[in-house]
Amino acid sequence: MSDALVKFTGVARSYSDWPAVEGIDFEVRSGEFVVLSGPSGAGKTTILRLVWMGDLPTAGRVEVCGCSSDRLRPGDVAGTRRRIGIVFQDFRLLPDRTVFDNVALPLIVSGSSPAQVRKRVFSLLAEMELSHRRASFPHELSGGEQQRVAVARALVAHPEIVLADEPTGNLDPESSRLVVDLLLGIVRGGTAVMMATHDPRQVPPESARFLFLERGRLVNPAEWPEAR
Amino acid sequence: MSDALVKFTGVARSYSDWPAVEGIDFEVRSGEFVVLSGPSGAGKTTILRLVWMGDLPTAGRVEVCGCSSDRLRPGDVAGTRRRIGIVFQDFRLLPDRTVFDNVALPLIVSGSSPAQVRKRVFSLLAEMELSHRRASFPHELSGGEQQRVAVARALVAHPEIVLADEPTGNLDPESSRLVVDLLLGIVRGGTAVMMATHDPRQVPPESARFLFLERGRLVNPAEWPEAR
Amino acid sequence: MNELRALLRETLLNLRGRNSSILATLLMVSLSFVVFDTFLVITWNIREILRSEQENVGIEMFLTDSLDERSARALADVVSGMDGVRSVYFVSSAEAEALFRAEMPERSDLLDLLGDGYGLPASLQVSLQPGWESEERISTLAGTLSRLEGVGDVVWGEDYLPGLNRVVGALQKLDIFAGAVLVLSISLMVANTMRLSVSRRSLTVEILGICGASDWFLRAPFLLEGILTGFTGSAGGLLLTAVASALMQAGVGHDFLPGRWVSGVLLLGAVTGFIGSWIGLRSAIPRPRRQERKT
Amino acid sequence: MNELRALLRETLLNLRGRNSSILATLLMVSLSFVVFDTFLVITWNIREILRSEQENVGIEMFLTDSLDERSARALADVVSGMDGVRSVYFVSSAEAEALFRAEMPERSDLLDLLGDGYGLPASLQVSLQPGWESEERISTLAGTLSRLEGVGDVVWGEDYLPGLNRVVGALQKLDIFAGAVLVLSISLMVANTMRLSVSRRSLTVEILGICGASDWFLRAPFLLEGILTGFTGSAGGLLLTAVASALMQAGVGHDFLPGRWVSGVLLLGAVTGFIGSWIGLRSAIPRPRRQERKT
Ligand SMILES: Nc1ncnc2c1ncn2[C@@H]1O[C@H](COP(=O)(O)OP(=O)(O)OP(=O)(O)O)[C@@H](O)[C@H]1O
Ligand SMILES: Nc1ncnc2c1ncn2[C@@H]1O[C@H](COP(=O)(O)OP(=O)(O)OP(=O)(O)O)[C@@H](O)[C@H]1O
Ligand SMILES: [Mg+2]
Ligand SMILES: [Mg+2]
Repeated sequence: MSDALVKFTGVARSYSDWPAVEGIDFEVRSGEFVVLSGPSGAGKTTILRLVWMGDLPTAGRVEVCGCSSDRLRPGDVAGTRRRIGIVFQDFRLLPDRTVFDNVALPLIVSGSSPAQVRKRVFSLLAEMELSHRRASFPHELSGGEQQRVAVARALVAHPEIVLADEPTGNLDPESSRLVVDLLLGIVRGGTAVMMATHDPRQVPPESARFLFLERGRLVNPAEWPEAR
Repeated sequence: MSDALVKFTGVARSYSDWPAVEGIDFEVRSGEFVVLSGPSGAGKTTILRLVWMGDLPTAGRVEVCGCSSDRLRPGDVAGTRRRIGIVFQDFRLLPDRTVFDNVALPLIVSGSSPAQVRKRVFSLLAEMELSHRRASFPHELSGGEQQRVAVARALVAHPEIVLADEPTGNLDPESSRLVVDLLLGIVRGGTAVMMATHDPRQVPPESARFLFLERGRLVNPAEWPEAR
Repeated sequence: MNELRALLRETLLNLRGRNSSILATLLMVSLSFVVFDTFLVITWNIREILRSEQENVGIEMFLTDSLDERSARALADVVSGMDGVRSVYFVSSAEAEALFRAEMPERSDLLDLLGDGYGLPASLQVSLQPGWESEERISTLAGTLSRLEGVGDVVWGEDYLPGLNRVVGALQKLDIFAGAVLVLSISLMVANTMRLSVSRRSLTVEILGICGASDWFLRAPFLLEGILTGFTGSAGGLLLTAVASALMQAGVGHDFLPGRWVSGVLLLGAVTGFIGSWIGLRSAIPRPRRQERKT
Repeated sequence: MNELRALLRETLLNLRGRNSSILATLLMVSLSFVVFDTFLVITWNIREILRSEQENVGIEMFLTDSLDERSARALADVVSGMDGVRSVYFVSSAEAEALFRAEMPERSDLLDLLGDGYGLPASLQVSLQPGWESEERISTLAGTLSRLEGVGDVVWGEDYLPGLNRVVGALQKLDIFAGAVLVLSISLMVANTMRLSVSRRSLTVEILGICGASDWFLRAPFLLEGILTGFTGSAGGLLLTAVASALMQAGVGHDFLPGRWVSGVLLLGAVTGFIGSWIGLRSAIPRPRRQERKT
């Protein structure tokens, strides 16, 4: 097995015989910032879902943190997800828990002590400029605030890989920069980041590797009409 | 009563004594394109929610289509909403209905015949490039496809006002242009549009009126740092 | 017209794809009603038994030997004209002996010991009009009868009637109490089942409201579903109970419920279903408020 | 340690803010159990009555006048040594007369007519060992007894015992049937109530899974809640039934359930709650699949 954190080998995922993605091969290593870009419906979310094992490939093999989609044992999925932080396009916050509790979920699930949880969550909320909202419920937040909570939840457990699906879709330019800077910071700390976005210009080209998707296939950046 | 479709007079909306918006005065007339802009948490969604009567002001008066927040009679809210089309930041599609059924909702609710419904929905889905997805369920769609379904649902019943909250937040630049062009088209047809966005550059400045929000107050565009 | 069709379509759409949860709800309601129906069947049969038991309550007037059959029959006519008396039946000495042998065969040697010379006394069997079973009224009547010419002992079950009346009274109280508990719990069960299944679909209600659906359009499909569920559930319960009742018939002879009661149970089903969805909708339909929402 | 604390916290968080729906669920489960418990109380009391009734089944051996008391008592000793005989009680002629007067006061004039010369026959009252109530065994025994020296008629309730046995058999069958129906419906009700309330929170399960919660962490809070709900509900039902039973006591004397049955009911509650949440979770816990999900 290679030392890649994520490795796709000839991966395809079809829905009712219609392939959402097809023939995907790539690797992600620690400390890499991979930007997945492409038009709406190209398959960005599908690829991220395959990484966090929300889905299994219909062909090929997905390996994540040493765990392969070919032979999953019970507990593998949960174990892998603890090493991944995920920001969803639709946030997926628990509507009946406060911001604090939502952000603390990954820590609680992996058995951290209450003191550890408090310390880590408070410092991260401060960093995300969400401290004053820590006792609010998701429906009391603006779209952008919800998105920042989702980002905080993804980062809280010091994951080895962070998956972010349009993490800036609901943010004004200033907040977007805040989130991208945060992701760049954790990449420098050795964490791998895969970010799906329809606007690759948000990420400085020198600090990331860009993958372009079109109709479920990876395309050469040169063929990508809007590529810089 | 003026001939404005929407009229805010000294409107404020507080949550636990903390004002989400305050001192809001503005009008929207038929055929106007109003762009609400401002940083995350500024109050854009709150203002739109006041327009569709998802909320009532804690001070001041909101008048929409001749119905005032001061004296609501039973049925007023439903009646007003039938004259409004809404795109939500989080889509709010019915998870257990197909794309076709979701788009048809406003027509069905107001008692259109099945033939009318079919004709209108098919033509709109074609326009939005969603025809091939009409039998899918929302969870089978990509984020951008869901957003386009939400836009189609807002437009289907020929509303007098369309409210759109970040209608391009999950779209690639090309699809975004498609949606904005669609909104511009219906504005030319005499419909009023209020669109909340953190990126006012998406709308050509000559075809819209811009309102800038900061911390719940309307500010002079000159004071708005990112204003063009 | 379009609205009505749309409403029916909504109702169907609400039901579609939830087969297992609809079946679960129906099963639940049906089983609740099986319990209720079983209770009704038992109540109905006990009532019938008690009614016939009370009809048997009567007074036995033993006649002295001095009275011949003719005067005995004349006396019967007098007694049958009295207040509270439904009918009077004359039992001659010979008939009394036959009856005794039939009723208590193991004691019939007693009569043999007596020999032919001694007969059992003749008697008048007095049955009473409904409502005259109370201890007080019977004992007054018995007193009057015992003072008549030619009448010996007057016996009226003073040793078992008070007990029977107490049992009947207690059973009636128990019945009313148990019935009330059951109606209440059935209603609550149906209501809660509907409430849970409405609240699962609060998103649908919210989104329809956003699309401009009137209050009526929001409520009707759920109320209709509630009524249908309650009605179908109670019908299912009746069916199950009827089958069980038929199977039991061989072991314990009994009657099934009369038609009027059956209709009542069906109505109860529909009404509790309606109430249940109404209560469920109360919490599911959002309204704009001036205060923030508590979730 | 942290995990356990986290689990308990999850369970509490699941319960928090849902007071009304928790109360509704508990009420539902309690009321289901009230019905079940009432059935058990009735069953228990009918059983007790039937048991004492069957214990009364016995054989009455009338003795001929030729047998004096001494030989009668010797005969009693012989009989009491026989298979299936529990005890033998000698009733002298005088005692028989006193018993007759006490049992049938309205017929006591018969004895007066007989005069002092004729006495009722003496008898041996034979009571049987448990299990000897069957018609076949009794009639065999009665035949043997009637062939003994100095024995006249042998009477063993041949006219009512078959009836009693048939009623006992039918009641037992009814009881088992009704009990099975009730256990089934209680289980289904509790299971469905839990299922509905788990499926309302499938979002929580999904999101916890995404955050890396183990299967065990996902299930445990719901299973714990199910067990607690079932247990509390059955305890509440027992309490309500006990109160109703105490109130009824004056009208219809009866016993409440014995301790063993009470523990059984509590266990049944916990088990059905557990099964219910288990079934509910089955549909609520998402797994990655190679085929698309059907919603
Ligand atoms: N469960 C599913 N069933 C059927 N089709 C699906 C399913 N999930 C995704 N698809 C289809 O696969 C394609 C890729 O979807 P995906 O969500 O990966 O796109 P995306 O690149 O994330 O787009 P966007 O930028 O709009 O979010 C889409 O056409 C979508 O409709
Ligand atoms: N129900 C509520 N309870 C408490 N606070 C609320 C509620 N709804 C909104 N707020 C607060 O009001 C402020 C304005 O929210 P709003 O959703 O209008 O912002 P927005 O301009 O739409 O931001 P975004 O671009 O991030 O969507 C936010 O700080 C938000 O937290
Ligand atoms: Mg996507
Ligand atoms: Mg907003």
